[in-house]
This record gives sequence, structure tokens and C-alpha cells, in this order.
Amino acid sequence: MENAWIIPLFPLLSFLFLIFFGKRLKGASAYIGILLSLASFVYSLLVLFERFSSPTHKAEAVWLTIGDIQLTAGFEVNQLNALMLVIVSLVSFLVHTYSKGYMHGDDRFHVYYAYLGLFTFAMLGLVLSPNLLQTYIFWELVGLGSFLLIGFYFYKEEAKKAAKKAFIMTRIGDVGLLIGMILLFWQVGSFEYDEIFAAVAAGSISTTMITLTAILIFVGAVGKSGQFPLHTWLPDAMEGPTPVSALIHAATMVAAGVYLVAALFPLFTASETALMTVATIGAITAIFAASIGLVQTDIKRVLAYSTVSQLGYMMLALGSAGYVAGVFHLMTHAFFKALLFLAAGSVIHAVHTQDIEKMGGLWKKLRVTGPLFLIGTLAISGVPLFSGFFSKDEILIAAWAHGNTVLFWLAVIAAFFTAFYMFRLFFMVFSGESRSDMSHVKESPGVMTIPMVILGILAVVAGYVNTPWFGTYLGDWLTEGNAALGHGHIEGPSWIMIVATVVSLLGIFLAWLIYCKRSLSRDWLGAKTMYNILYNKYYIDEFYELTVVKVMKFFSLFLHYIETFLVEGLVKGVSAAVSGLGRLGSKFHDGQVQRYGTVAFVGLAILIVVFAVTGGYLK
Amino acid sequence: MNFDYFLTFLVFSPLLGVLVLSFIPNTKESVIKTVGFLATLPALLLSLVAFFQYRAGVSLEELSENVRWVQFADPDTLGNLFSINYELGVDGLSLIMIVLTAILSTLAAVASMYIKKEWKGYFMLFLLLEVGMLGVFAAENLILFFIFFEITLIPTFFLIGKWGYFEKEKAAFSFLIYNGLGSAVLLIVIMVLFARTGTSNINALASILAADSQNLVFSSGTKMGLLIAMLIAFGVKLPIFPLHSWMVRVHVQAPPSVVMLHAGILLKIGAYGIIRFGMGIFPEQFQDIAVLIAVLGVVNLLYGAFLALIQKDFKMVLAYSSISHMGIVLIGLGAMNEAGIQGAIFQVVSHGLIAALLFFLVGVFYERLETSNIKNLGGLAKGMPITAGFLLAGAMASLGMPGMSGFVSEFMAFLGLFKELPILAAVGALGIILTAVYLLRAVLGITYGKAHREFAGVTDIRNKEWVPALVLLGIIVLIGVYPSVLSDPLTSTIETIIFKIGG
Amino acid sequence: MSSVPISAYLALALILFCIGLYGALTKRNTVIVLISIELMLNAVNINLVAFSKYGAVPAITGQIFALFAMTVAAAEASVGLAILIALYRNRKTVNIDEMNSMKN
Amino acid sequence: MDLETLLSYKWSIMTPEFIILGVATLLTLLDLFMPKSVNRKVLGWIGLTGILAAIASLISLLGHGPESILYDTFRLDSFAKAFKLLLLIGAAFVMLLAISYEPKEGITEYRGEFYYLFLAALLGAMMMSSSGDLITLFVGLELLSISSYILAGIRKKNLQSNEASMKYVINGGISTAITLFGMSYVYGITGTTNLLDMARSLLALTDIQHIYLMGLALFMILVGLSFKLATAPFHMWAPDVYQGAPTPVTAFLSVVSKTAGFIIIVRIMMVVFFNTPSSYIPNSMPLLIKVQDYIAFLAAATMIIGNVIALRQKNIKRLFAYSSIAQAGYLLVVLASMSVFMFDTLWFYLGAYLFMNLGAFAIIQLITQKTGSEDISQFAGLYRRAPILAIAMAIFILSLAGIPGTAGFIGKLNIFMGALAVEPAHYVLVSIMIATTVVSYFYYFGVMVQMFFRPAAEQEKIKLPIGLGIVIGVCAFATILFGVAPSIAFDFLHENFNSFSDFFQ
Repeated sequence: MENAWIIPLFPLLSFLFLIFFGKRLKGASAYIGILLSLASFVYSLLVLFERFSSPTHKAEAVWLTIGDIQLTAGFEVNQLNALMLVIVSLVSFLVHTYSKGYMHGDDRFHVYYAYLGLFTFAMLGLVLSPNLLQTYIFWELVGLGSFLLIGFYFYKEEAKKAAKKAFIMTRIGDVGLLIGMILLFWQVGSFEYDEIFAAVAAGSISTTMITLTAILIFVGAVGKSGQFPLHTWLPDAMEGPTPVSALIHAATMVAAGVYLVAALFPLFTASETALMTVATIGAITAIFAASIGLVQTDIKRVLAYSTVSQLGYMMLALGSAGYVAGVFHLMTHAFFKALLFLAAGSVIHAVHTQDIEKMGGLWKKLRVTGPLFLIGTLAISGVPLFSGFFSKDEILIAAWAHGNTVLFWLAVIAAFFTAFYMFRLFFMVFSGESRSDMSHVKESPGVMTIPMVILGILAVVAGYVNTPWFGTYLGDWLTEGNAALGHGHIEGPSWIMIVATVVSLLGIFLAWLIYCKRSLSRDWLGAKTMYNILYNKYYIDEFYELTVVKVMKFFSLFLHYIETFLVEGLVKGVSAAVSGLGRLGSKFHDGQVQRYGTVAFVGLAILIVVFAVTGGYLK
Repeated sequence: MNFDYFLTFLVFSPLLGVLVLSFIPNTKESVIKTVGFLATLPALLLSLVAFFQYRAGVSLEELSENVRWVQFADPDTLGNLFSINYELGVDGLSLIMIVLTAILSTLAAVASMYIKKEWKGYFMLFLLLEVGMLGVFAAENLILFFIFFEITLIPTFFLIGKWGYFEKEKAAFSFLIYNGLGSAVLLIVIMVLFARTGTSNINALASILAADSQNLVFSSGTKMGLLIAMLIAFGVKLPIFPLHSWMVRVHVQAPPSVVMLHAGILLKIGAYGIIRFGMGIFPEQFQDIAVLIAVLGVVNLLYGAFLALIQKDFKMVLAYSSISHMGIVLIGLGAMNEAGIQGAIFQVVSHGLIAALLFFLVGVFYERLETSNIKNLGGLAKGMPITAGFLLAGAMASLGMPGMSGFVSEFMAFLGLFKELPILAAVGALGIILTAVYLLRAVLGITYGKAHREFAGVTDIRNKEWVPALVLLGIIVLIGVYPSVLSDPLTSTIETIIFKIGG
Repeated sequence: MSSVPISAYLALALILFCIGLYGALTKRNTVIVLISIELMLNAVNINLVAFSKYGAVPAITGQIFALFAMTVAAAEASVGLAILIALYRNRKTVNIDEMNSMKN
Repeated sequence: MDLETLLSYKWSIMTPEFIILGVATLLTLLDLFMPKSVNRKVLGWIGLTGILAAIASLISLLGHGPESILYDTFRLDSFAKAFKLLLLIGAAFVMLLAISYEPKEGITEYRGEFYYLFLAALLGAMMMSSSGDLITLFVGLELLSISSYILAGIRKKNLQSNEASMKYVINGGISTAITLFGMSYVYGITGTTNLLDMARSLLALTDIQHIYLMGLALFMILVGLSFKLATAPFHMWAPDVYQGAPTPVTAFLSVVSKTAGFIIIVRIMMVVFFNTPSSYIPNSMPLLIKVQDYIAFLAAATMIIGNVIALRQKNIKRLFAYSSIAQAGYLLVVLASMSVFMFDTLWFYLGAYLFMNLGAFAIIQLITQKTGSEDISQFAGLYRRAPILAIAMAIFILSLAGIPGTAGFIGKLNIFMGALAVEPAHYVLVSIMIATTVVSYFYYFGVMVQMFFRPAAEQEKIKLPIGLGIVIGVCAFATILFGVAPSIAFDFLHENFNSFSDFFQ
């Protein structure tokens, strides 16, 4: 554990190596990526196991001195970090492997792996960071990695737009985070997490300041985790290769926002307002994204919106002081959402389309992918005995226990939506007859299926590390020795669990009626307008286009005119005046010698008169 | 580093090249270019030696030189007053600037491979320019500083006007006139200081004014006036809004190698001057207008960013981004605390490197595609993947991606300002977003998307071109990852400044 | 005996000077212009002589100065006329306002 | 006075004047009796040797203490020595220009006169620089003026030349009259023509009317002499005359004659009006200090007019006419500021101006006399045709524009220092000076653009006559030398003229 710092270096190595020499060893570059990511995964596991037995470890060195301020860089391994390490490195490793099949034959294969390496490095660095500054640094680098991978197919206009959007949207959040952390710094005099917590605990910071900074930092989380209103980039980010979506936009990076809030949990708990904000935003995002998910027809977009809504769940959990619930759901979600994306990838790989309207009846064709996709769907829908069930249950309990009744019911509805649209997706893809020519379709190679299988297993079992029945190991472990994080397990009325189960089953049943049994008409939404609103994601993008973008453009133009007419014009004016004076003067030199004499005489006269008048010689 | 006239030799070593060149016929292109390149090396080596010696703990005092140069007054009557000495000397700050100058000059000399005609004259002027730039940072004496300052003016005028692009002469003249006015104002300030105190040595002046708390030498109004004038003078160079329009023109019209130096060093002389003389000689007055400086900084930052947002020509984008980034320097200075000042200096260095890199890359693809208009480009990554990669890296550095120098400086500058004027700083922070927006718009517009043209027969960056790109990016990343390499040498300088302003 | 006060001489000189100046600046004929200049110089001579006799500190030097002035004036006039002749050969005019081949 | 007294005078201090006089006479006779066939250039070389001899003798006199002979009409003080040196050097260069002056027509048969008239003019200037009496001052002035009238019109067949000299005569006459009128008042009030006696008697002046009369006299003399300096308000003749006169004459007018003008102005102003009280109250401020602002105003006007109008010039000689007007304006700033450095500054700047301007005129002469056209476009592509010439011209222009590394810059620096060191400091004046300097960049660098950026009309190389070669070489060298190591000049100044302390004794 003393040298956990080595974990991020493996992927970094792979990045550097591939970026410089990748071109030479084409396909082989995959193995480098896979091996190195495997290495960091193994190492993370070791760290995790070591962590069970030994206390938090932290090591730092001075990075930059500003006068008497010393900014440090280092790493820390506490429960949360250790857990995140494992999740990230595992998913990363699986995606590395999976990609070997999925990206097979792409002529920029090595670049792809290099980017993956860069991203993994950043993500691991992020989870190891012991202080806000370092977190911010890796936070940005993670964004860079995601930006690069979204724009991997750079020649596609959409990819370009999506990458740009992702970068800028998250950047907006990041500035919030930056401001927040700097303000916090001048309050605390340090970026170190524990010193911040100490200051908060000591109450040396005014509550308003805490609220302000907490919310600003949360803005950063909103940007990264695609929370409302900065969520629009995440669905577009699906332009990237599917495995990337699995890694970055499902399991790891988007969860970074949640992680950040979790990591700064004591700061948030110190301000009820901040907590409330987090919870509200979370709940709104959950229901909002889920509702959009109901009608999308692009397999990846549906998953993307489900991701957004699940992240909303996690925020809701944290906002309801449900530290464990949030982290727990983060973990389970990482597994089953990664699984779903990989499965979707495998489907796309097979049928070469993302439009679910064109799919159908793939159950028979994709013997491995189908069941795995089903497992993922069940897990996310919160069907009992699957991992999602337990974590979602925790969240609902937390929300209820914290007294956010409204938010609680919103979450419940969201759960219903989730179950419904996920199974809508499942049925439309796998059941019934194929709605287009599917003759060529065949199952993906083992290199792709095996990672899915592993994730499938995890999607089932991961829930059992923290259950009301067999004990809340995860919770107890996460919270041990840190009261600020709340209890390992929050007690809640048992009916919540039943309600949750019922709604999810209801959703599934409804979806089955409509899309499998077809006993209900498909345009169940009746009102076309409603459908359009949902289908166009509440016209949020258009709204931004109309307001922010337009205003900025206008303002730029305005300044442009200032530049051309005021700034430039002033200069032109002056020079024109000077040369005008010159013209005047030279007109005067008209070669008439007597005028020259006259000028001299007049000059003399003026001097004498002025002298007489001002000199005081006239009496 | 223990022989006399080390600095003199450092500063004037490029003249050796001029000497050699004068014996080479104008037709021997490759020879001339080689000589021109080699002539920049001595300065580079010496400056690096000095730098590492300093890092190793050798004091810079022993480098300073002082020779009597000219005595205006009759020594019998007025003694040593009104005499100008030839005084060179460096501290951490100026040493860093010298190193930067030497590095960029060498790289620009490499980048001069794109010069198509009259290489001899070109390199003679080029080397003269380097002498001027090195001298500016080595001068310990206002008048000497001014002399070197003006010496940079003339070669630049010719380099722009003769080897530039279509509107070169217009650009050259507006460069000359704006900077002429700037230096005129500066000259007034310098002469007032010199004529009223009888000395032009920076430290002497600083101590005289420090001792003059009752405003006997100058009325407080005069001091403020002098400081403002100085700000205007250096504001033209920096440039500070609204004195910037010349610089846009220059960046668009001048040949890439010259722009590398111009954006890399010449603009920085403004910042250096403000720190060295503004803060160094008029600390109290500077403190009084610190807020104004910060506001100007934010204005620069946003103004440049907004205008960069709608430019069609990539060079224009970069030009306005330079304005915007100089805003960060002002922000840092306006903060008037360690973080701010250090951030400002970091920004000076880092923007020097980044701008040089980006303009070099512009040169690379302009050389092949004869356009820098974003509309006509696009999909560059298909034809020239490596160039595109560098371009992207440069853009990332410029928009303050951590791990690169841009972030460190930006971060420190804002860290500083947030302590003093949080609201203003928050407004300025919008600039960070805008920077991302306009840079991505431009760079992605060039590299990503559909190719508007086929890149048949277009070679990617190759052999000699690797050098500047790699070296610059390397240094940028080095500073980004290990900023102490810069901050350690600066410690003493910043401490003195902070001490002066009683912070 | 009552003598003419010096102020009278000075006034005369001044008037003469002004007349000369007026002529020099307005007449078209170059010859007249040259003569007007002579007039101005003679005004000076009157001053000098008057001063040397009735000045605050009478002294002979004034008259000597006057002599020098006259000589110089003569020289100047002759040179002027010579040049005028040369010019007349080329230009075929003595009108001063037609001498404007050079202007901007 | 009898022979003894005459012999008792220390004539040796007049050696330089005698040499010039002698050579001038010699040339006259030679020109008269030499057969027409002989090329008169040899006379030029004789004249040059004469000037050089004069310089030598002057240098030998440098150590000589202040002395005045002929009833204090001729005095040899540091001021005289210092500025005579400038005059002689300038004249030497002009002589070289004159020797290699080959216009299309209208000089050959007057070459002889050309040379000895230069010497006569020079003699006049030298007399002025060391005359201690109003009369000699005036005679010297006129000797200079009249010779230069003729010089300006030396190209008898050339209309422009005639016209130039005609204008010169007329304006010159007027200016002489005005000056003289002023002088007559001064004489009238003091009753003497000896400068120092005047000063003494003026110190006791209390009658307010007399003081006002002195004021009138001051302005008359100032305006009258501003004709020689070509400064406002009596500057307007300069462009026409400079354009029409033969180039060496133009050079002479713009350098030697201007220097002479400053010499006489300083003499009269500093000796006479500096000792005139400005009011009846005993030991009130000197009249000269009182009118400081007027002089400053004239200086400002001159700088503005010269630099601004120059922007529009296409004819190179006209351009340099305006440029020299502007330079005279800079020099007036020295007078206006009246600092302790006044003489040093004046001397150094005049020296620097001498080198840079004569060098420039040498090149102008070379370029223009080939084609006869004086349009700036003649300089197009000079860098291609004759790189050395172009670089030399660049040096002179940079120096005129006051760019560091050249003598011009040090001179300007010195002027600023003087103007700001006095109390109250002339901030406005200095600002105007610097601003107009920046304006001057436009036309100075316009010439640069022609030489370096524009393509040449015809490509054939330019061959450099020996005379011009020497001038250009020496001037370029000196311009750089005094720019890089000005201490040479200043140390010389401080060692030999101990800050002109003997000016008033």
C-alpha cells in the first residue's frame, strides 16, 4: 500500500509507449494496453485487501511553493479510494480486453489504446488524490481523456460536435469546482481533505461560506456526472466507440462527480442547504432523464439517459446523507451499466445499427449477449436478488429517512420508468421478429463475451456485500472510524422495499404488454405533443442554442464592432488629423516668397504684442 | 561563470553570427541558415549554464558588470551625477527571461527554414533582434534598458516589413508607430527619473524613491503620473486593451519564426517592465492602482476571448488569445500577493512557450496548405495527424489543461486574485470557459471534421520541424508537471517585491 | 536751443521701416522689393545715428555701425540685382509672384 | 592707433581665420589667372587643405586661454573654439561634396567661385563665432549670408537655382533688416556695441520703458536670426531654397549656416539679454528667462511644423529641408530650457547633426545628380543596387530619427535631460519633442521602405566618387562612434572647454 502510487503509472506507461511507438506495432498494442491495465487491477486488488487489515495510508511531497504556501502532491488510500481503485481498474481492464475485439481492424487502433491508457491513468490518479488541487488536476485530465475518446472518429461531424460539447459543458462545471476550491483554500489555508474536514469540524468556517463552496464544488460534480442542467453532453457523448461509453460514460468518469461529493461528504453534511441542493438536483435528474429515456430509439442513447438518471439516484442518496447508499449504488451501477453498454456494443457490433426500431428477435441469434443483457436489465430495474435491487433500495430508504418525502416519491416513479424503458429496450431488441435483414448477424468473439460474462456475474452478486439480510459489510467498512460519514446502514420502514419491488415489476409488466405481447398500442403516450417533447429531450439543447450561444455570438460581434470602429477608428482618426495638418501646412507653402516674409513679420508682431500685454509693460 | 563580462558576452554573442554572415555570399542558402542557427547557440549555452549554476546555489551577484559609459555633466562640477553606466546584471526573474529568450531564439532560428528570400539580411536582423531582447533583460539601468528596447524595434520592423505576408508594410508601420509611441512615453518617464535624480540605475532609483516618503524628490502626483505613463508604455507592448490593434496585425502578417519571437518574447517585455519598474520603483503607487490593473486584466481576458470567438483566420484567433492570456498576467499582478505575482510570471513564461509552439505549427501547415483560414481547413488530422496532434496539445496547454504550464500559471493567478477581489476573480473565471470554447472551435475546426480538401502529397511534420515542436511541448509539460523548476529561481525576486509593497 | 527730441527720430525710423517692410511684402516688382529692403536698412541707420547723438549714452560707435550697415546694404542690393538679372534671363519676368516653380 | 598697438595684438589667435582668408584670396587669384582648360577641381582640393590646416591650427589653439584683441572685437574663448571646430569640420565635408558635385549643367564654368565663396561664407561664420562686438558680429553674419545668396544661385542657367537664390536674398534682406533694427535699439540703450560692455551697463537698467524696448529688440533679433536657423516663424523659405540650391549648398545651409545661426543667437542672447533685468525691481529675473516660454513656444511650433509637413513630401531635398527645420526645433529646445548643460548639449547635438545630415546629403547628392530627378522613388531598391550606401543611409536616418546606437539618440537624450533637469521642468516641451519625433518615424522610415522594400527601377550599380566616399564613410563611422561611445566627445568637451566658464569674462 505504501506504493499504491504505482497503480496509475501502468496505464500512463501504456499511454506514453503507445503514443510514441504504437504506430509500429499496430495490433500488438492491444496486448500492451491489456497487460498494463491488468497489472494495475491486480495491484489495486492487493491494495484493497491490505486496506481491510491496515489503516488509511497517506504520503505527500511538496509540488509547488508560493511564498510561504506549500502545495503538495501525493496519494491516499482510504476505504473509498481503495474501492474505487478496484472498480475503475477492473472495468478498465475488462474494457481494454473487450475493445480488442470491438475495435478490431481500426487503423488507429494504437491511438485508441493510448487514449484508454491516458484516461485510466487520470481516473486512477483522481481516486488516489489526497487533496482538492490534485483531484482537480486529474479531474481535468479525465475530461481530456473522455474528450479524446468521444472524438475518436474525428472525421465524423457529430463526433467533433459531441467532443466539443462534452469538453465545454464539463468545463463550465469545472470552473465552479475551481472557484469553490480556491475559496475554500483561502478559508482553510490548505487543499488537503483532512485539513478541510478538520476546519469544518472545528467550525472555523462560516456556514454561508461552507454552503457556497459546497455548492460551487457540486457544480463541478454536476458537470462531470451529467446532472441537470449540464447533462446534455452525456447522451451526445455516445458518438464515441461503445466500449468507451461503457468505461467512461457509465462506470467511471461520470461517477467521478458522485465520488467527489462522497469524498467531500463531511463538507456537504455541514450545510443542510448544500445537501438539499444535491438531493433535489439528483432527484430531478433521475426522473427527468428517465422520462426522456422512455421514448428514445437509439440503443446507446437509452442507456445514456438511464445512466444520467442512475447518477441522479446516487446524488439523491448523498444529498439524503446516504453516504453508503450512494457509494454502494455507484459500485453496482458501475458493474451492470458497464455490462449493459458492452452488451449493447456487442449487439451493435453484430447488427451494425443503433436504431432499436430496426432490431428485434436477436434473442435466438445472440445466445450469449442476450442473457447477459437481460441480467443487466434486471439489475438496473431493481428486480429482487440482483445487485441493483439492494443499492436502489438503500437509496430509497435513505431518502425517506432523511425526510425528503417528495424526492422519495419522485425516485419511486423514476424507478418505475427505469424498469419500463429498460425492458422496452430489451424487448424491442431481442424479442419478436427482426425488423430488418439480420441474416449476417452472429455472436461476438470470446474476447468480447468473456468480459461481459465477468460483469454479468458481478451484476448479480455485487449486491450481496451490503444487504439488510446478510449484513451490511460494505457499509460498515466504508464508515468505520469516520463518524462524519454517518452509519453503515440506515434503518427504514420495510414497506419501502416492497414498494420498490412492485413498481419495478409493474414497469416490466407494462413494457411486456406493449412491446412483447403487443396487447397495448405502441403509441401508448397518446398525446403526440408529449411524445415530441420527450423525444426532443425537452428541447433543452435548442434552448441553450437560443440563449447562451446566441447571446455569446451577439456579444462577440458587438465587441468586434467596438474593435473596428472605436479602437481602430480612434487610431485612424489621429493619423488622419496629423496628415491633414500636414496637407494644410504644405498648402500654405505655395512658393510665394512674400508670404514667407509676411508670416515671419506676423509672428514677430504677435510675439511683441503678447509680450507687451502679458509682460506688464503697458502702463 | 567566473570570468568577467559573462553577461556582455552572453548578450552580444549573436553578433559573432552577424560578423560571420557578412562574409558569406547571399546565395549560399543552407550555409547562411546553418550559421544563423549556430549563432544562437552560445547565448543558449551560457544562459543555461548560468541557470543551472544558479539553481545549484551560485549567487548571481558576481555576474553583474558596471562600466562607466557616458558622463553628461562636467565631472569637476557635478561629480558622478548625470552619468550613465553600462550596467548588466540578472536576478531570478531576468535570468529566466534570458533563458526563455535564448531557447525561443534558437528554435525560431530553426523555424526560419520557411524564409524564402534574402536569408543573409534576414538572419543578420534576426540576430540583432536577439541581442536586443537579451539586453533588455540583462540591463540594470533604465537608459540601457531603453536602448536595448529600441534596438529590438528596428530589426522587427524590417523582419515584418520585408519577409511578412500580404499587408506586411502596413503591419510593419503600425508596429513601428505604436511601439514608437510606447517607447516615447517610456523615454519621458525614464528621462524624468534620470534628470531629477541624476541616476538611472534601477536599484538606486528604487532606493531613492523608497527613501522619499515625504515626496521631496517627486510629488506623489508626479509619482503616480510616472507610473501611469509607464503602464501605458508597457501596455502598448503587452498589449493592454485598447492599445492592442497593432499586435493583431503583426501576428497575422509577420513570418512564423518572427511571430514566435514576437509573441514569445517581445510582448513579454511589457510584462517584465511592469514587474521590474512599475512594481520595483513605485511599489506604493502600484498598490494604489492594483485594483485598476486587475480590472484591466479581466477586461483583456474577456475582450480577447470574445473576439477570438468569431475570428475566421486561425492566426487572428491566436492573436486575440494572446491578448486574452496577457490579461491573466495583469490579473496576477493586480492581486499583488505571492500567488498572483508568481502566477503572472509563470504566465509570461508559459504563454511565451505556448504561443511560440502554436505559431510554429501554423507555420508548418501554412507552408503546405497556403491557408490559415479555419473554413478552408478541416480534417487536418487525416492528412497531417502528427501536426494535428501537436496543435491539439498546444490548444490544451493554452486553455490551461493541468499537466501543462498553462494551468499552473492560470491557477496561481486566480488563486492570488481570489484572495483580494473574489467577485472580480469570479467574473474573470468566465474567461477560462471562453478560452476553451474559442480554442476548441478553432482547433477542432481545423483538425477534426470532414476534410474540405484532399491532402494528397501533403507531408506531415518532418525532420527539422520536429525540433521546435517537441522541445517546446516538452518544456511546457515539464513546467506543468514540475513547476518548481521555475518557482525556485523566482523565490528571492518575488520576496523582494513583496517586501517592497510591504505585503 | 531746443533740438528735435530723439523720439521723433525713432518714430521716423520706425515709420520708414514699416513702409519698407510693407513694400517688401506686397510689391510685385522684384526691383521695388529690393529697394524696399534698402529702405528698411536705412531706417536702421537713422536709428543708429540718432542714438549716437541723442542716445542715453551718446557714442560715436553708432555712426560707425551705420557705415558698416550701409556698405553691407549696398553689397546685398547689388547681389540681389545680379541674381534678379540672372533670373530674368531664364524666366523673362521680374514679377516676384511668378517665381513659384517650387512649392508643395 | 599706431603701429605698435597694432603689432602688440596677439594675432596668432586668429590664425585659423587668416588661413581661410588667405586660401580664399589665393583661390580667387588662381581662378582668375588659370587657363580655362584646367579643371577647377584642383582649387577645391586646395580649399580643402586650407580648411584642414585651419582645423589643425585651431586644435593647436585649444590649450590657449581666453583672450580678446582689437578692442575686444575679436575674442577667443572656449565657446568660439568649440563651435569654430564644428564649423570647420562641416565646411570640410561640404567642400568634399562640392568637389564631387556634377550636375547635368550650369556649374562647370563657375566651379572656382563655388569653392572660394564657400570659404568666404565659412570665414563669416568663424568671425561670428568669436566676435565680441555687435558690429563684427553683424559683418560676419552678412559675409556668410551674401556669400550663400550667390552660392544658392551658382547654377546660373538653372531656373530653380536662380529662383532659390532670389527667394533667399529677399527673405534674407528682410531678416537682416529686422535683426539690425533690433540691434540698433540695443545699441541705443547701452550706447556701446561691445557685448560685454553692453551686459555691464544693462545690469543697471531700471527704466521700464527701456526694458520693454530691450524686449522688442530681443524679439526682433530672435525672429531675424530665426531666418538663419530656419525655425518658426522665419522658416518658410527653407524648403524652396533647399530644393533649388545645388546639393552641396543645401548641405552647407542646413548644417554650417544653421550652426552659425545658433552661435550668433547664443552670443547675443546669453551675453546681452541674459544680463538684462526684466523689471525695474533690482536684481529681478533676467529678461531672457522671462521670455523662455516664448522661445519654448517657437521651438514647439517649429518641431510640429517641420515634422508634420515633412510627412507629405515627395522630393527628397524638400523632405530634408523640413527635417532640418524639425532638427532646428529640437535645438531651440536647448535654448528654451537654458540648463547648465546648455552649451555642451548644443555643441554635441550640432556635432551629431553635422555628421548625420551631411552624410545623408552626400548620399542624396549621389543619387539625385545621376538622374537629375529628386523624387524619393529614386531611392527605390537602393539596397539591391548599392547595399553599403543603403546601410549608410539607414544609419544616418536612424540617427536623425534618434534611434539608440547612433549619435542622434545621445544628443536627444542630452536635450531631454537638460530640459527636465531645470526648475520648472519643461514636461510639455519634452512631450511635444518626443511626440513629433515619433511622427518623424513616418517619413524617415518611408525612405527606408523605398531603399529596402521596394524593387529598384534600374539595376546598374552606382559608382562612388572619392570625395563622397570619404564623407559618407567618415560620417557613418562618427555617427555610430558617438552613438556607442559618446564619452569620447563629452570627455573632450570637459577637458578642453571646462564647461565654457570663460564665456562671460
